Amino acid sequence: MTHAARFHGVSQVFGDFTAVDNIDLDIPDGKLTTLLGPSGCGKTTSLRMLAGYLAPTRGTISIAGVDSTRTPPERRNLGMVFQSYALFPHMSVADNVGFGLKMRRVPAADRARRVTESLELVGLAHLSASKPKKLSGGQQQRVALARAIAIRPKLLLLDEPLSNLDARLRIQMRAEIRRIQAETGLAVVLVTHDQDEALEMSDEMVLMKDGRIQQQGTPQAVFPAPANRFVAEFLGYENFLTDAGGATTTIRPEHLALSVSERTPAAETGAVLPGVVLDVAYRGVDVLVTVASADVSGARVELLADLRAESAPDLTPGADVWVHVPATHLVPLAAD
Amino acid sequence: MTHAARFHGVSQVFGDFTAVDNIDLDIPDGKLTTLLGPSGCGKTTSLRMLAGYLAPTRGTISIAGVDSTRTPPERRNLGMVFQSYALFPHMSVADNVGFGLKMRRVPAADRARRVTESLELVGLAHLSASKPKKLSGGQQQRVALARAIAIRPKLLLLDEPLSNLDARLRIQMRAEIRRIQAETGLAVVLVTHDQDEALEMSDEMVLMKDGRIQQQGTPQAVFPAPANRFVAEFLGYENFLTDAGGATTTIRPEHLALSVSERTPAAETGAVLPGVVLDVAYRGVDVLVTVASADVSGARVELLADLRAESAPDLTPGADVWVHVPATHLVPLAAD
Amino acid sequence: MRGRTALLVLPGLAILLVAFLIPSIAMLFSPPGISPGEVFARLGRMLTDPYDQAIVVRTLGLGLIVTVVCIGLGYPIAYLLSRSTSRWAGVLLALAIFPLLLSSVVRTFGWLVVLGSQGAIPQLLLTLGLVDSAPQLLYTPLAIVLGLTQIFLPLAVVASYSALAQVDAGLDEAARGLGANRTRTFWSVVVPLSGPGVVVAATLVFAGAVTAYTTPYLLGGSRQRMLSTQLYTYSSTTIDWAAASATALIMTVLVFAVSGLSSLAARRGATS
Amino acid sequence: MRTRHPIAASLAVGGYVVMLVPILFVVVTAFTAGSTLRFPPDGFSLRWFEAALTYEPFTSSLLSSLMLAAISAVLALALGVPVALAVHRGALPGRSVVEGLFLSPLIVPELVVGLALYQQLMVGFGLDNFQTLLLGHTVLMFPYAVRVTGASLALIDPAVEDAARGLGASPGRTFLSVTLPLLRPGLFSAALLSFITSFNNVPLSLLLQSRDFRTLPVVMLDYVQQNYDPIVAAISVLILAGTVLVAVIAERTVGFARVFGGINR
Amino acid sequence: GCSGGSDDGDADTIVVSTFPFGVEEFTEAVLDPFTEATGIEVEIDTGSNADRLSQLQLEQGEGGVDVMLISDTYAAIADSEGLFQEVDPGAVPNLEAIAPFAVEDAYTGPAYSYQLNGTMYNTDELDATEAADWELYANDDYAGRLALPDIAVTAGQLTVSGVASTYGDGPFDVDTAFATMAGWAPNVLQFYSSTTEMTNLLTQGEIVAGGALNGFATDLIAAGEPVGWTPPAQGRYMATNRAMIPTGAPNLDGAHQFIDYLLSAEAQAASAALVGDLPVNLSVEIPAELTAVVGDVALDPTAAGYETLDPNEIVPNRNEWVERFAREVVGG
Ligand SMILES: Nc1ncnc2c1ncn2[C@@H]1O[C@H](COP(=O)(O)OP(=O)(O)OP(=O)(O)O)[C@@H](O)[C@H]1O
Ligand SMILES: Nc1ncnc2c1ncn2[C@@H]1O[C@H](COP(=O)(O)OP(=O)(O)OP(=O)(O)O)[C@@H](O)[C@H]1O
Ligand SMILES: [Mg+2]
Ligand SMILES: [Mg+2]
Repeated sequence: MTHAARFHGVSQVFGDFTAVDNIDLDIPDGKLTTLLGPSGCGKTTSLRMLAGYLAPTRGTISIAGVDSTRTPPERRNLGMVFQSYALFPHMSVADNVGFGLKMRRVPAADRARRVTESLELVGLAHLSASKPKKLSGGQQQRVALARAIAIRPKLLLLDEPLSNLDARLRIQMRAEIRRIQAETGLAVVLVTHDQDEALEMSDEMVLMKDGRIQQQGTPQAVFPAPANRFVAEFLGYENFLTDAGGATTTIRPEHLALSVSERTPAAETGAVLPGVVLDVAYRGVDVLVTVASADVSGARVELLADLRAESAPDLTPGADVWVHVPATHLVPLAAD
Repeated sequence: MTHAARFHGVSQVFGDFTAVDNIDLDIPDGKLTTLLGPSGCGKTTSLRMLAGYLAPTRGTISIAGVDSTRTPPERRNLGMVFQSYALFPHMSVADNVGFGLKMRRVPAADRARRVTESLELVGLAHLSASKPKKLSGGQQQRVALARAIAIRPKLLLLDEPLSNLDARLRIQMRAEIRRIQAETGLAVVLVTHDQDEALEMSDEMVLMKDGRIQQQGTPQAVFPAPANRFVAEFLGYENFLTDAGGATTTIRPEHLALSVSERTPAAETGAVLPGVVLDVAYRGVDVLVTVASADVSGARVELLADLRAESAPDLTPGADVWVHVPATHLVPLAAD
Repeated sequence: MRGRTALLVLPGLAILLVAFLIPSIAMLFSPPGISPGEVFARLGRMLTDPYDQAIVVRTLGLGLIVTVVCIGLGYPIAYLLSRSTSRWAGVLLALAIFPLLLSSVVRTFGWLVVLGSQGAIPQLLLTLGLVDSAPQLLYTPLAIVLGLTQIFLPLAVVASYSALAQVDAGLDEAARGLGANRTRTFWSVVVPLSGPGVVVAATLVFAGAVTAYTTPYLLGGSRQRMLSTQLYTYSSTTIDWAAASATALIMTVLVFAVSGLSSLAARRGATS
Repeated sequence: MRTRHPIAASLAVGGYVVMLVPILFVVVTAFTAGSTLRFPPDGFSLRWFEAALTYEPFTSSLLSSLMLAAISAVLALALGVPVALAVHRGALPGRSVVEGLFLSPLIVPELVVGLALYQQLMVGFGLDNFQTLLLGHTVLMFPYAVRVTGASLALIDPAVEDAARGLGASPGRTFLSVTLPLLRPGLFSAALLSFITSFNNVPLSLLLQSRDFRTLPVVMLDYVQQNYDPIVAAISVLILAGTVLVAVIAERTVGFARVFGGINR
Repeated sequence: GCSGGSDDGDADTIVVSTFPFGVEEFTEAVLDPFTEATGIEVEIDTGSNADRLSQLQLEQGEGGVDVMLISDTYAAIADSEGLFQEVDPGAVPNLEAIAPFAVEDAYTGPAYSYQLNGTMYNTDELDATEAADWELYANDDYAGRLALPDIAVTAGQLTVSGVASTYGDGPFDVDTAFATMAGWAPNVLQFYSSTTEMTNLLTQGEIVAGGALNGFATDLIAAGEPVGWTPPAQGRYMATNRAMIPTGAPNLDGAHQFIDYLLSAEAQAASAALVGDLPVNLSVEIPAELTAVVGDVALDPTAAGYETLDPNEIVPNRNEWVERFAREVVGG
């Protein structure tokens, strides 16, 4: 596997605070890698080092196999969408998008065509003459995306590029990013806080916490098998149970089933735990039910079940229920 | 029902562009109202008029029953989280959060306590001495939230306040906002692009498009009965079918079922349409299947089914399937 | 990259050294035919002479007053202009710049017509019955303050404006939304953010006011001596280079001290 | 202009009164038919304007002054803005010392500087008057070029510069295409202040005149030493009128406030 | 004092350094006819007395100037520093033709013109007799409506000496002069250091009278302003403008030729007519515009009681007197 970029033992220390702590990270070529992690875990800092805005305190970064730790940003041929957009306030939308092309001395006619293309892609061709100040938040974000995409970089760094877009537009933009990536074979690093986005788009996921990498792999590998409790929690595993051997296992809310009698639905291999309903939250097509229960070790646990609305039993807080925990979906966890 | 705020025939025209077009809107007191709509539909503009930053081109805005169209922002006692945060770069995080309290002449000791409380609420008490420039995107957003909450306003305006937070933190913050609201009985207007957020948090939802209100009501009322195709699409109704009478109906992807033979699963009242699988997308616990089919009027349609991964039939693109469309979940739509 | 940014200073620094610093320092400490010792001896005498001390105090006092007045009037002008969306803003800005173009000698005549005992203000006061006889305004400290204000106010406006224009109006809004009225927003957000620009403006005005010669002389008259008028006497009348250098040294130290203190205060204010 | 800042507005009005009222009197006196500068003027005539325009020392020195001011303003900015950049963007050691040094031309009395430059550059290095004047004026403008632009630069979000670099712009291109346009208010102010400082300068220029190259303010000063007649008011009014004309053209073509305006416009 | 472009040592060119005003008239009256008469081109260099003296000091008498026309005080200061050379009487025959006061030994170069100290006054408010009396300045009726020259300007020293000789023992009894003038100071609106400032105060009606040299009254009186000029009743002193040759003058011969021409009846008459300079060549006819101001005095100023001041008394004491004047007369 070739690598679009590689971090070797990279750290970033601000004063006495270590924002990125000795990470080794491979960004595969021609793939989309997502960087996930809680707020402040060092995602943006990592991207900024990769883009060359921040020199690593320690370690080296190579791009396309060449040590680029000291290469200035403009010679890295990267596209970047900043979390804060960083649009040029004095230029029109079109000029913002065309800027990178101009720097690459793309002839004016070509440039105009590619600017229009990029703006059409984000649905903003009609605003090409506006100044960024006059755009809505989501429009600005899309201009930032168009600007990064327009230059067709070898490596595209996207720092929460869709956070201010509504669901439909997000889905559309994701598809566009995927399409561009597939067509041009570039590598993309995407920072997102949206699991769905990560699962749907990633070829590779990287989970970070406190400046360290917790787990890396394909969504298909990571999602069903979180490496530790942090990753599990982050990916939406809400339920943590101690098994008979004292090890922690986890299970997603969607995989719990509830029944008012122990028998129904047909018991699968696994535990059936008695509990009391604490809360029922309506969420459109599904229902979230919080149940107070005790796991096989006898410890009190709060379990969250996510049920399809139409098949959920009619529950109210205080009702007694049985929680079905299918063994097939139970994931054993390593200690944190 | 008392109203925290009311728009009467309000428009906002920028040059020759009408960003908000003659809206009448009631913000109920003590409730959480969400404003939803595509990027650029006028959500931020509406909030800015409500907060007093922008005088309506036409119409009046009353707050707590008093015409406040000309009241300056500082006399409206509103808290606002700006989409761009607008943190004061020259003040520490604590001073940012304490600013509104200082303006209200809250004594220093009280102020310090409330600042700490608000920062703890957003999980940033440890950064109280930092300057905003040094914070990550999500941290900045949380400071903006803490700053708006700290003043305990009568009306809290939140413009995408959680867009840069990861799922866990978002859930936590939503709960906090709900808790504060319940405790203090304030009214909240929340702009969000996240349907889950809207459904889970809203007492009242307002859907906007092109500066006009499309539908307003409780999530329980709006979600199952979108008023028109725009609302339906926006709420994730992906499938639109023309019924025998020529009217358009819609159904959510979660409500479609697929089977390889027409019989299974047990046919409900409703249509069963033959189709060909176009795409299968893995999404963790569920699977999205796109099917090319034809509705009862004979028109070609693309249908999207969202199936629980464990109960989904094993499908590959090109396979023939039957799409089950349960009549109970079919929603008739008014013309746009 | 660090090394390279430092290189940017070099061309400017070279010119500064050759065409200003070295010649000026040489001239200050050892003017033609005079040894540094004589300059310092003269400096010592000046600093201990009550007459000269009074001149230093007057210069410092008037300089500070003019600075406060110029910033006090100029900053609001710059603020209003930077926040205005009116088409008139451009015109008003231009109007604030014109006065800079008028030779100070000619301006002084304008003040003579305004402040002289036959002039507009005293006659207006007489007509209104507010005074019994025309008050003496010309050749007073007030005249110097007015004259210097007129000269340096445009500078204060222009220098403040350039900083204010860069302060994001969105932050004003945020402050208003948090309950700060316009005044408090101004003081707690606009002023601190444009602070460095204001310090620059104040420094420029103070330095200008302390070193200005024509206006204090023509409006202040022979009785309101300032360091600059003394310097002029020494360099153009008595050709007394030791005294001229000593006076110039005092002026230089005064301005450096005040500007240094103000930027220190501003930095302290910004970081607290 | 409607305003909601009554205090600021009153102060501003006061400021404009102080700036403009004395000038109005001067302007009026320039139209006198009499032969002394007096208010109220003795009758109305344009004779002093004619006299000003035909008095050769004024016209030739006006051109000299304009040229000197323009060239030295450009030089000062060309040399000073990089310094501001290094001070605010680079990791310059001794930052405040450098800032102080570049402020000093404003602080050392110009009479002394003029004499020093005469001694060192003209007598010492044998430069001619124009070269010495040019260097002297350039140095005199450094405080504006460095400090005024610096105060503006400090408020520009460095993220947009990062963005430009990321899009392939070298530091130089970034500066030209992003920083410089955003710096416009500061540059414009600095250029204006520089130009005017040079254009009005007397003390520094006094000793550096030559028979071939004289600046207008010095010529005017020489003139009024002998003869304080309305001709000096007339030439002042002409200069003002010229400025108004330039301002109107700027307003009509690009918009004065736009050229000068910052991020909020 | 500019060396750039001047053709040092060229026998057909001289550099004349002169006052910055009235240059056109001076060129027409003296320079052009001189060139015509001798074939020597004249380049001129202008500046105030002090500026040109400073330049001369910095250049140590070099700098390419052949003839410097400068006021007597500054000429004397430069003389005291040896920056001028003795004008050769053999090369300037016209020295014989000029008034004795113009060729005093105290200077290395001759006077070519002179200025009379007196009082300029508003003829609507005062008559000549009142204006000529030093007691005018002690008259409280005119409190705040009088001006006197600062000792820094030419008229200032002449006034101090006039007061000194009137109230004390001779022109250099500055103690008496300063004490007397300090008594007048409350009535004095301004001790001016630019005569046009004083004339402005006068025409604007701010003052009724002020001490001034005759030259500044000429244009005002010619223009019909209600302004007069009168010599003081007592203590009449005059200042001279002198033609000096710097030690480093490149074209000594040309310099002498120029000075000789400057003192000729022809040049003296032309500069009286065109520039308004009072001629030291007393045979020259005085134009009406000048006699309108100074009357008969210009026919023979010495006879009218005008004296020059001895530079050897002034130069060593000047700095001290200037300081004392500021402190004792003007006040702080
Ligand atoms: N000052 C302005 N001048 C001109 N047009 C403007 C201005 N401000 C906003 N608009 C336009 O008005 C429309 C509504 O903007 P608004 O910011 O209200 O959108 P929004 O609903 O908040 O969108 P988003 O979800 O992207 O933030 C947009 O099309 C925007 O381009
Ligand atoms: N210039 C700086 N000085 C000091 N600390 C900094 C600086 N920049 C970032 N940090 C800190 O480093 C940590 C990592 O920041 P970073 O911006 O990389 O977070 P992030 O993962 O992008 O978070 P988010 O999802 O909230 O944007 C944060 O705790 C932040 O406060
Ligand atoms: Mg980030
Ligand atoms: Mg918005």
